[in-house]
Amino acid sequence: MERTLFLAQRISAIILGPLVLVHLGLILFAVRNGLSGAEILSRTQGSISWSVFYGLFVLSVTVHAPIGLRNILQEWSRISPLTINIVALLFALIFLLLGLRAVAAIV
Amino acid sequence: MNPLRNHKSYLAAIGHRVSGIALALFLPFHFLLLGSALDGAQGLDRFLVYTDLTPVKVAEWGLVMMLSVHLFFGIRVLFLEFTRWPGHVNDLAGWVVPCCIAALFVGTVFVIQVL
Amino acid sequence: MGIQSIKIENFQTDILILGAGGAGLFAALHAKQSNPQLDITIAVKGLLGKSGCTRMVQGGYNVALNPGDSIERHFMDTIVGGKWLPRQDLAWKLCETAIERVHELENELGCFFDRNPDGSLHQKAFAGQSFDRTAHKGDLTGIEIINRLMEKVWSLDLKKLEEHRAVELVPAMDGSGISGVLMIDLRSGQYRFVQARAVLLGTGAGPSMYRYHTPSGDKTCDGLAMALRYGLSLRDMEMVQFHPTGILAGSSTRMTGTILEEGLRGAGGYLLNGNGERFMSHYHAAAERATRDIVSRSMYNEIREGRSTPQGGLFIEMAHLGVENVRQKFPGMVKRCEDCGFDLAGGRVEVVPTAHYMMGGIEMDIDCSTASPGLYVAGEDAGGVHGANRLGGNGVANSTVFGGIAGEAMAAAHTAGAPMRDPDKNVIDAAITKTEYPFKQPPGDLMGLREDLWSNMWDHVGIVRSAEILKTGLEKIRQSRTSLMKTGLADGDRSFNLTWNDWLNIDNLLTVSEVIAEAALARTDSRGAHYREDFPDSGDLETTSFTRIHLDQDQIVQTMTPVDFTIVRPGESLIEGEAGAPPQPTAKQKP
Amino acid sequence: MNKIKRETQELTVRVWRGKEDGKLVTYQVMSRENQTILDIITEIQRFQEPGLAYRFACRVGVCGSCAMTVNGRPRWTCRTHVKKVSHEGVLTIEPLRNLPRIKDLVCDLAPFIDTWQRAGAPFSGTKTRNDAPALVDPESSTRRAAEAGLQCINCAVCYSACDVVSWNRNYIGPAGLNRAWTLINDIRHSDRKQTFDQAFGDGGCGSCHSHGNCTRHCPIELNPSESIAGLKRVAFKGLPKDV
Ligand SMILES: Cc1cc2nc3c(=O)[nH]c(=O)nc-3n(C[C@H](O)[C@H](O)[C@H](O)COP(=O)(O)OP(=O)(O)OC[C@H]3O[C@@H](n4cnc5c(N)ncnc54)[C@H](O)[C@@H]3O)c2cc1C
Ligand code: HEM
Ligand code: SF4
Ligand code: F3S
Ligand code: FES
Repeated sequence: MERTLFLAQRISAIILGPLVLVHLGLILFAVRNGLSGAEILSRTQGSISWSVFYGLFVLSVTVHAPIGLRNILQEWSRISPLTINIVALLFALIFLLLGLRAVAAIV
Repeated sequence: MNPLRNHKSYLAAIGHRVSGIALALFLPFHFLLLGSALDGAQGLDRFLVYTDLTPVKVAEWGLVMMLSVHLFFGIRVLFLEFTRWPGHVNDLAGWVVPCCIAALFVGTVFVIQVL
Repeated sequence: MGIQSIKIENFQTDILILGAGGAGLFAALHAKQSNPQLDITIAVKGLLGKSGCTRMVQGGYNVALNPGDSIERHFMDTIVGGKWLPRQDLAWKLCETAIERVHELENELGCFFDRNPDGSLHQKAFAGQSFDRTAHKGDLTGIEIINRLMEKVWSLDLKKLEEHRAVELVPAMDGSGISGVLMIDLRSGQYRFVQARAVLLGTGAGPSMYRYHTPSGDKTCDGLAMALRYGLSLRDMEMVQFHPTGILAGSSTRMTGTILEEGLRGAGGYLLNGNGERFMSHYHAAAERATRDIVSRSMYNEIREGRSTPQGGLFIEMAHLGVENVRQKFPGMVKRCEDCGFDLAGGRVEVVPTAHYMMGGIEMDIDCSTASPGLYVAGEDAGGVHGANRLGGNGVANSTVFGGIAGEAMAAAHTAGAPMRDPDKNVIDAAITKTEYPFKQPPGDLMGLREDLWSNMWDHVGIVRSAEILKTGLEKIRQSRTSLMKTGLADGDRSFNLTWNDWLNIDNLLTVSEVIAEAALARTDSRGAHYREDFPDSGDLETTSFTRIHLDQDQIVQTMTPVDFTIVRPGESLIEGEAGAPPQPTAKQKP
Repeated sequence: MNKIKRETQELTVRVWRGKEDGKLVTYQVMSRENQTILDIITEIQRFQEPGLAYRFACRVGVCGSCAMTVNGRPRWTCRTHVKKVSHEGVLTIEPLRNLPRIKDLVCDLAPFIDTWQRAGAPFSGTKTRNDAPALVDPESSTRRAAEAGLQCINCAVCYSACDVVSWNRNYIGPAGLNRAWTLINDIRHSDRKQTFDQAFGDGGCGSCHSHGNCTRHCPIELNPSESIAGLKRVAFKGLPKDV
């Protein structure tokens, strides 16, 4: 179990690496003239590549971040292991649902 | 400062962790905001107007910094764990400052772009 | 506190093992392997596996593994090195079982001994041996052996009494054997009596009564002193081995006395006197590479004749071998010296001979049993294996070989119905009265007392002896005893009370010091580690006798007992064509 | 000038006295040539505080009994020269972190020694005492990897230095995991898979965040941090092969 979680977190990190790099580049490029909804949407709407891109991002974060939070809670809080697992799962759910909703919204 | 904590590898781990927490807490809101585009660009713009406010700009900058810090430190961790060359642990302690510089660079570009 | 009001916790166990060095841990392991149902308790003054000297072993483990070597050869080296004093069946058992034990360490416990390029065990040369037979792990072999042993023993289901000091062996009420051991739980100060069907003494002796000594701080001859009080006899007690190169870093540091490895001299290091001159060649053709006893004696003489450093030692110098080379070849030793302010690679380090090992000890039989039913002994506590000299590499072999044998013997005794004996309560009461005694005396400087003993033993019962100085030594030991009886402790918190522990240490050290001096007085010849200026010859080998000492009504009784040459007689050898042995040294050992 | 004089003549030593709820007590100690921290403690016990509890055995850095916290860092005190650590003649000496305290400077090391078992020790071989030892190429990659992690003196310095140990009482910690790494590289060990599963189980190597304090403080210069990274690589690549 621990080993699976570890691997899942590292593999998702490896996937997130390039995604975040591109995303950062995009941010730096996009903020040049201030952000506008139209501009963002014009880029993403209808684009399969961007939907795959952000879809993958959401899925990876769903795996990656809750495992990390679980570690942190185990080390930095006195919450019981069971509660920690529930909290982590809740986070995963939030990332997944809100994330997929966001992807759906912008493509 | 506690001598056990006053060195690069340790500070990098803490930096990586704090940025990770910040990102994880911010991301749901980010997704919420983007989700508002379900009603089209106007939905998004309702929120995006705030990005002109200076405090919001500073916060945005903070997030970009967090993201790049976490990214670069994360890459370092992956190298630390999954690669190997003679003396690599020492070398990777040497990466900490370059990682910070890279993150600062991203932050600076962001500032320049926004201004 | 009256002794009536002192609470003792009692408990029972099948097998009680005292000490957790090579002997104690192997005994526990083998007893458990012989019979997993056994209830085994291991009680140790320090921490399990972290106390004692087995962990400190540097050079390695003698074992005849090479096809060119043989048990006979190892045996002959042991007998000749021991100047015909060893009990031959024990020495044979040592050489024979060492092979099985090293295989066990490698194959079953997972020790990593160094390898040759072809994958077989690397064996190095050690002084006084006719073959390169010392298996090792770098120059800190003991750490590897003990780490693997302790991790194995830790995984077994047995009771561990760490930081429990055995204070007295308690005989059965009816005198039929041993009933158990009284101890102090050092962490709480609580007395504990552990009743057992079989007890092993594996407390590792340790000549820590000399000003300069190598053994770990927890070793203070407790086992030997307890055995004496219990009525057993000790043999060969005059045989105290000195290692030539102990670090001399002043009296204010515990690092003083700890050793710099033999390999430094082997590699060509120079010993210099206080005037900076080499001197070993005046004493022996092999100069610095002569055996431990010869080098120690020569160094002692140099010091005695006033050619010492201001601190009273000599120098070792390595720089002529190349500073970088030395750094590379002896990194551990360079660092060790650096930690006490010396530059080994480029400068000079002050050294002095240091008391290292006690060849003598409790008389045992080939299955480690003693004269008292139920009581066993193994390791440095036991006597008879090494005679007048212990070969480097035979010490850890001795403790691991006989520890294992003792474990098996105790398990077998249990199977054969060894009884749980009722303790002699008087002995327990007397022991408690004695351990309580210091609390009733005014506090004083115990460490000062210990330092007096150190100096006395070094000056009078040390490397070079004579009837006259031995008598002075004995006199002073008795004076120290009188002073000890007037020196007490403040009765405060008994938990982890090191000062109390030390009082008991000094008590035992005094007892055994007296025995060493008496034995040295009795041996009117010079052999191996024992050198009498007034009797410099080795005497007739055919009529070799060993010293045997026991207590009768608190009085030391000494007898000389002839050695029974059961396997080989002086002048003979088991190795064809090499009558008398030792066979020729191998090329590597020649200077 | 004045300061140097003070440094060579007298040290102010603050020592932890008591159990969990103790306090620092200050002693003035004459400073001498060639003194280690252990010698300072001995001096205090001898002349000022006969009841002071501390632990040592070998006094030369092989038994790992004498570790304490000195000016905030865990160290082997028998080999730590005073000059190396005293700042302006002041020393603060406390018991190790992350372990139950017994009295004054003494901790119970049992929970630490237990971590070896939790990390998948002891060794189990297929050969017995009746067989010749296995032929092992000293230059093979596995042998060298294992070799690099041996000779640990189980001093608990790394265990005490690691923040993750103090945050997560379940964490096996650097020394135990370092042992697991040597076992996994030991081709004679028949349970390599089992050892690995344990080393990667609950509180296993996945919990290490590469703080590196273990490696920075290990007195004999082992590199547990690197060993743990090795274990993590195994999670990806499988058990190391012999090359
Ligand atoms: C620095 C050094 C280097 C050495 N190098 C070598 C070498 O290279 N080769 C070699 O063959 N030999 C060497 N020796 C000798 C060898 O270490 C010993 O002969 C051997 O290890 C003794 O083993 P043991 O089990 O009898 O005792 P030890 O390993 O000394 O163990 C004694 C145990 O008894 C415990 N104990 C003591 N008193 C009591 C008590 N009252 N109650 C309960 N427990 C007690 C101690 O705490 C300890 O656990 C060396 C010795 C030293 C000091
Ligand atoms: C934006 C999305 C991301 C979020 C929300 C996120 C969040 C987190 C969190 C909360 C942790 C736990 C930190 C800790 O245990 O100290 C973590 C750990 C980690 N992250 Fe991220 N992360 C993201 C992106 C990335 C990226 C892009 C990488 C690298 C390429 C990365 C690499 C890592 C690694 C390697 C760890 C493990 C650290 C450790 O256990 O020492 N992460 N992440
Ligand atoms: S790895 Fe180093 S610091 Fe940790 S216990 Fe072993 S020797 Fe001590
Ligand atoms: S200090 Fe601790 S976090 Fe890992 S690298 Fe060492 S075990
Ligand atoms: S006393 Fe043994 S390591 Fe310090």
